[in-house]
Amino acid sequence: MISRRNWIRYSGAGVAASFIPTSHASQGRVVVIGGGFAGASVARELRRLNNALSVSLIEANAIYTACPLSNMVVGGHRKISQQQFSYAALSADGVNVIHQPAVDVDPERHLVTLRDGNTLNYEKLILAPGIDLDWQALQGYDKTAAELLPHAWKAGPQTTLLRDQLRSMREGGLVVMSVPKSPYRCPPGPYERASLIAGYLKQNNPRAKVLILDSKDSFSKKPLFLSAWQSLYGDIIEWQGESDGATVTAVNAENRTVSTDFETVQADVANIIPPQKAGKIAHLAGVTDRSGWCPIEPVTFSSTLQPDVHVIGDAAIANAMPKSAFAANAQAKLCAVQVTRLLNGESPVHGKLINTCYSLVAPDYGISVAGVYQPGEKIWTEIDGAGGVSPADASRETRAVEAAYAQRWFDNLTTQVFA
Amino acid sequence: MLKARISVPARARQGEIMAVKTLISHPMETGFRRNSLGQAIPRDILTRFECRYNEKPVFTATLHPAVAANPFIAFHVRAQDSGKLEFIWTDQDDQVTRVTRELTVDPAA
Amino acid sequence: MIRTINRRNWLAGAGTLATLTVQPRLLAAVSEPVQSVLKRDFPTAEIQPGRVNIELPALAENGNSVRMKISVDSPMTPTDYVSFIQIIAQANPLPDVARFDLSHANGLAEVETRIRVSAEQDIVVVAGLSDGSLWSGSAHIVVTVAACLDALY
Amino acid sequence: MQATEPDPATAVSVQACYGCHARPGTEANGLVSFSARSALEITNKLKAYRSGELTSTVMNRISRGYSPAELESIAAHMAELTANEAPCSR
Repeated sequence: MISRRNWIRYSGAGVAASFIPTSHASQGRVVVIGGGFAGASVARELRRLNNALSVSLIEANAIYTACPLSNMVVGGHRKISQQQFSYAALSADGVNVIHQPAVDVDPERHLVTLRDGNTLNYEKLILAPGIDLDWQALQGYDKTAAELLPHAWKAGPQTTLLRDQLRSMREGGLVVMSVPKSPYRCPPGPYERASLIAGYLKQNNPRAKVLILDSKDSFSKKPLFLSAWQSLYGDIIEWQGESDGATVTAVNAENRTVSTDFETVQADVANIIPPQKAGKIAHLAGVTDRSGWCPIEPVTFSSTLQPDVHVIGDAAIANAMPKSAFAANAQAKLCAVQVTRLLNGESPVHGKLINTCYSLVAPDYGISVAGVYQPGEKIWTEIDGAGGVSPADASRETRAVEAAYAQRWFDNLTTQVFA
Repeated sequence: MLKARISVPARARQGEIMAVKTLISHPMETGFRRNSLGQAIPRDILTRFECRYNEKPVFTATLHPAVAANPFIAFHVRAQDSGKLEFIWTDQDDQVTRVTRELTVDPAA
Repeated sequence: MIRTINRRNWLAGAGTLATLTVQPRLLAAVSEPVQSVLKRDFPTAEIQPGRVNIELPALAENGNSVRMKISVDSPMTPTDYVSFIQIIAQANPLPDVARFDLSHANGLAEVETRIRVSAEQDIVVVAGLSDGSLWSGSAHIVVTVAACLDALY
Repeated sequence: MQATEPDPATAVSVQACYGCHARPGTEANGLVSFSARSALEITNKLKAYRSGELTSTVMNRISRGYSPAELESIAAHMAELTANEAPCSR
């Protein structure tokens, strides 16, 4: 087999290059948009499965900042640099990494347009754009407001902004967190964050409090979180749900107030996690539905709305599978197999997937949820009898083991994807 | 008496349209669920909500099991005269929960 | 376990509105549960599409509580106002959800509540005006119920 | 030794395992690696997790998502990949 990675040579920004192929002779041309856990994984897996494939990864940022464990940065236990990865290993594997945003997709002509105006032709397009924050969804919360009331729901400068606000908060201050309705990225993430913030406050600002204003009554691992909060943090964390009237309806960034249907709370630090939707390029590609997310055929992750486009990771509607880094990676591996097979004219595989998700209530106190999933006719379903959360009565040793597993899980996954 | 939360202005100008929000703690048990032993859990719901403004009904709601637990109902009322806003929930056994708020109405500007 | 049941057969497409005219020849256009509610509550009147605006999430991960806002185009004057707003969920075990009775004293024909949605479906809203005319709207919703959450019905 | 082609569904399942466990040939930075374990050892362990005879954190919950036959195929393929290392050499 001849390596066809040379059909596109792109050696950095500003290099003029024509991405229009001269003919359709080149078989197996895949373009991936988005270099997170889903996109970087699928690009690398495609090359691993068939190094004759031409694989381009379009990702605006040269450095990726991973979300899992970023709450440990907020809590002061990790540096943001420990969350950061380059795409050098992907390039070394023969993935054409293009650090530019994709600005348009033409599914009819199978063309992706980059910011510099060049276009890429594809046989299969894999979209892994992750989430966009919905700046229209919450009154008073836009990009400017986020500079004062960080969301920190995309790891990076927002993460360190929230950490720094906590560090400079007045003694005895109130941290208010706003949590949206599902679906959103990382279902247990807000509660892990509240835990690690409480841990920081307990050490450094013991009279301070965390108030969680939640738009729902149930959340991932709720009983485990509630009991751990009580035993580790006493009354530092107060959680209010939808039934308490805690749905946040508006914020005021200048005054740092957060309003629910029934009251307005004065915060010292406010962490606003707004409603979310699939990343913008998914909307431009026409693969989102009215929900703002991307419907897919479960077996192959192919879009139900556009041909030859697959959607994986947080942007996809994977039903029972949560929007987690583990799920994104698992979907990517499966999607790579399916795309490889489809390009070879083979039928797709009916495969099962796993999700495992750890939450750190403290650096040495971890809890987990796991699930095994299978594709049904229309949706991904969880296999009954499998999966579930850590036992409620587990020992502190088990919690410590799970905390250690969380860190090793992160190291393993980031090694596979980026190292 | 159930626990209720009301959001309504204490003061308004005559003619002003006031937002009213109500929330009451109630399971709204549908009657369709079964417990862990497989026995049907009997229906237990609020069936009616009413808002009276100086004794006059201005908003009523008929509720069925498909209203979510801890019913939340928001609506509007036009401010007319100072007086009393009453919020009345009635369950399927005619048990009543009543909450009252005083309202001061200033003349229109 | 996850459930999504497709029962959007009677209304094609999200946000679009079929005529809900309650006349024998048109009744076939709406699903049987909605038909029975309409026949029971509005045996003679004609229902026109329009005037009813619904805010409902297109996708809910927990059908136990879905926030819904309904507004009806109306001046809400003593002679021209909305007298009621009724919500029907055709795929629920009971299609009746709630009915709100209003008058010009409300000033604004807008109500918000939280409902239970047991499956993917079109939620239908019928509004009655002071002149006796009936108007309707609908909104499509997909529901997935995650296993860790409480049983819905 | 030449790796035999596993059935595709098994290959997919094994890749999912590598979400936590280090791939053969990579540094041991994942959880328990399968180096030097035979197919039988892995099968027995997975079945013991499935039955609850052996307890762990997430493995009891995950193994119950597969039939005993699926676990056998997964174990066989894992052992083979470990023995060969080449197919996953990064």
